[in-house]
Amino acid sequence: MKTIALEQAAALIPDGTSVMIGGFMGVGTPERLIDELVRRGTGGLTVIANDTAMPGVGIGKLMRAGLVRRAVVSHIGLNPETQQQMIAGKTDVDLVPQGTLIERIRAGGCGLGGVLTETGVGTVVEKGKRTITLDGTTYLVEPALRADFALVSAFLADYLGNLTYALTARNFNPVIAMAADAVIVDAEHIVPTGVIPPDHVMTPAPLVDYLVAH
Amino acid sequence: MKTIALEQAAALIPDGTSVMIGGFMGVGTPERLIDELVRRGTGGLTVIANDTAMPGVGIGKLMRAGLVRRAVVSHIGLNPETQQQMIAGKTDVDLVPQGTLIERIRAGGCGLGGVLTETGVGTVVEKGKRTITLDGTTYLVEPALRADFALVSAFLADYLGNLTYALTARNFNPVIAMAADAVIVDAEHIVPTGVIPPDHVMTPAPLVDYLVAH
Amino acid sequence: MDAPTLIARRIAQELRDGMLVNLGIGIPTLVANYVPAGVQVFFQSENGLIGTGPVPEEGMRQARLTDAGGRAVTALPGAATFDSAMSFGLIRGGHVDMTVLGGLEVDVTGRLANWTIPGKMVPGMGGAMDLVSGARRVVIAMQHTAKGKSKIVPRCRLPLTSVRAVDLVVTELAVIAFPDGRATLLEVAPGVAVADVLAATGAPLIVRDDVHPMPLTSEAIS
Amino acid sequence: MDAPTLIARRIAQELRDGMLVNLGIGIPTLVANYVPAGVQVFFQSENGLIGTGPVPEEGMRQARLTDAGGRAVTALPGAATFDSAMSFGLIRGGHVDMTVLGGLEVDVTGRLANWTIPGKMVPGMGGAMDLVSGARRVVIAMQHTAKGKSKIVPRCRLPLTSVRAVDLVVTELAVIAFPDGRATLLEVAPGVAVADVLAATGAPLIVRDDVHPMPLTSEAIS
Repeated sequence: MKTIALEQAAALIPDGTSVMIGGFMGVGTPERLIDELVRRGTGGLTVIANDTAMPGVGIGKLMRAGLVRRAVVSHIGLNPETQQQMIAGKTDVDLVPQGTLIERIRAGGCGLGGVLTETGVGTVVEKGKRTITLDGTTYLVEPALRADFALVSAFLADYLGNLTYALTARNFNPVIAMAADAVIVDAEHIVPTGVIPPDHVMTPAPLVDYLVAH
Repeated sequence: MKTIALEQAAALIPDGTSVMIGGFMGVGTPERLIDELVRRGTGGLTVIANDTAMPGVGIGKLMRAGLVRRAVVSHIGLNPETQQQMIAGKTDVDLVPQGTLIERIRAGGCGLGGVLTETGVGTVVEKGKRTITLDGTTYLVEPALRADFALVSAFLADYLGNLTYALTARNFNPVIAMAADAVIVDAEHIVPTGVIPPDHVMTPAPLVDYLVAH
Repeated sequence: MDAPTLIARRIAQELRDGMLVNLGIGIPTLVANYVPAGVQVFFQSENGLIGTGPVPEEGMRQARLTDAGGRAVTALPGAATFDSAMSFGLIRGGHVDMTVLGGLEVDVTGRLANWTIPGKMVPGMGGAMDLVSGARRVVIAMQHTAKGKSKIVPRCRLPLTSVRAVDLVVTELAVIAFPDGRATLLEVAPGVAVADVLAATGAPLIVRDDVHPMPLTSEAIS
Repeated sequence: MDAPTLIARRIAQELRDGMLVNLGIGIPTLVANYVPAGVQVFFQSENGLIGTGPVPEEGMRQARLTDAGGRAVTALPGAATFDSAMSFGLIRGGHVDMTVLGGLEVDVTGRLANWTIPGKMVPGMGGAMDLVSGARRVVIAMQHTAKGKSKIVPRCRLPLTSVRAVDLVVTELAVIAFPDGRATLLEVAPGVAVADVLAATGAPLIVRDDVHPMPLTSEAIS
């Protein structure tokens, strides 16, 4: 794990790359990293996240700045700007059922090729997908999903990079922290090693590549 | 969640049923429940667990008492009695790679039909299995696994049934607690509701059906 | 009593002690206000919380504690938080005993459309497809009609949420279930006649001999 | 220096700062004793621990803190514990930078057999298949021969652990890698000639021009 300045962290991310971003309607999103990407104008991004939050909040800032070429998300209902960009053809939006999305990311992070789920069978979600029948039940084959970068918002990070998350800000964060080639963490508090008891660690240190300095 | 006496808890489990049991080489196994099953002589069991521990320890007690008709496990190397019973045809032993076993149980608990893994491709584990090729990589289709009962060993349980596990005694416990029709928990300590902070709960209360009384 | 209140009070009658319940946005959220006395249920927010409590008092808001709509909530003693993989493991795995969701259309076999109106409203399905596919019991809370048109339809024209039939539909006029895959009128709202329900419903309903008035929980205390 | 010590000291040279490393039972366990100075690695026990430390002192044993062999261990400051699904997510997901495992046979293409001798030893594969399929780098620590017979073989006769080739084999005689899928001699042990290695190896080895003596870490301090 390397400690890195905010500006350097954002500079790691080139235009046109894929980024998984933690958060659920803006809660648990690494706002400082988002702000810095907006400041730099890093564009053409593929964003993989639960949602695009609200206009001007969290991932909504990336949307408003026109930096997102493709969004793989479960929900854009609270962000009319995303809907407008989708209709205008500026942003491709892949809508994925939330449970399928998080499970595809988990599969990507856990070295599984994918998972079998009944969610979406017989709906538009099935379109173009392979199905498999086991014991008389038909499942969609939902392939693993990975990204170049994961932007993670943590509550505590220790000097080694062990992380905890607080309350409902956990959401996608620990799952994306396993599924990207480079994991960049912004933590609310940096604490000495040993402050987080082993049983409370939610993301073990070896998963973290970069911790944004305070 | 019902609080139940040890004797009543074990009496819920009939002969010939399937039971998932927590523990890794005897660490994190609900010993009191095992002892009571041995005392009752509940037989013909299908045991799904990481291993059969050592002779006379944890699941090794069920083996020694001749109560296990079938074991679905990843390892029996430290229990020669299991190996002897396998060779004698008293116990059928299905050996499953450990990562595949825990993932199949997780799939069972999480409503997935199964997972796709490269583990075992081209080995004896592939025998009789379906494979699927995604983007040029071949995976085994490993189906979900569930049981009639899960016997869980926890460290703390609160009055509602929220659970925590300690150190390496966690292992299979939180995963099996999602994958059985009835979940029976033996906890080292029973504590008032609120003692376990929300972020530290490892198994949420609604998953627990029975808590063995102290 | 307005329609949302009536619907919420009727659905609250379905709650049983110890249930894990997921409430959607809109009318479903109101169900939490009418939990019957002596019944303790766990409410799940799919963003990662069991034990969701009411809106916090002034000055007690915590930015990292919200419901699935992003609104500040409280957590009750004994609450548990977890990541999204666990949250949907609970949902798909049948651990959620009941979900209450809104509906745009329900067809006569119980199939639901509730997540999109192509070309008009494309919010994404969020957790709706997983909830309808995975929860043990799916209850739909919706007005009987929209712009004068029945939301109970012979066949959904809007994209389906799941091929799995819902268990119960509660409107301000009626309670409808789908035994053997056929829409069946079980109850009518106070003061509503069976004929009124049939007139407002744009699809054939089987009428049980024992159709009776909706039981309702008491008014909310707060 | 005995064979296990030599092998462990050579493999310890493969450790890099910040690596997550999983050590199997037997010779692999010894590698932890020879971590080079200035290198900090995380050791994973697949039963659910990162930050595995040495055996506890007398009287400091904790029954709920063990390694994958069920032996009492300690945990270093900054250790993390987790369930088996996470543990194997780390292993299969390529988060384990290196695993060191024992071997029964390795063939000339690098394929490993290390988990069973049918009819004789059927312990189960435990985590071995996942480790060999999923770890970024797989290093085999084994004696060059067993009962006078080479463990490097033209083709494994024992059941394979994985079809994935291992990266490195370290024995008391040699270090062998598998570039382009062909067993290639890279290094010889101190005092061992290339001819000695070839004589002890029951399969053809490509001999690189730059074969050199094994680098070894210092003796363990403790």
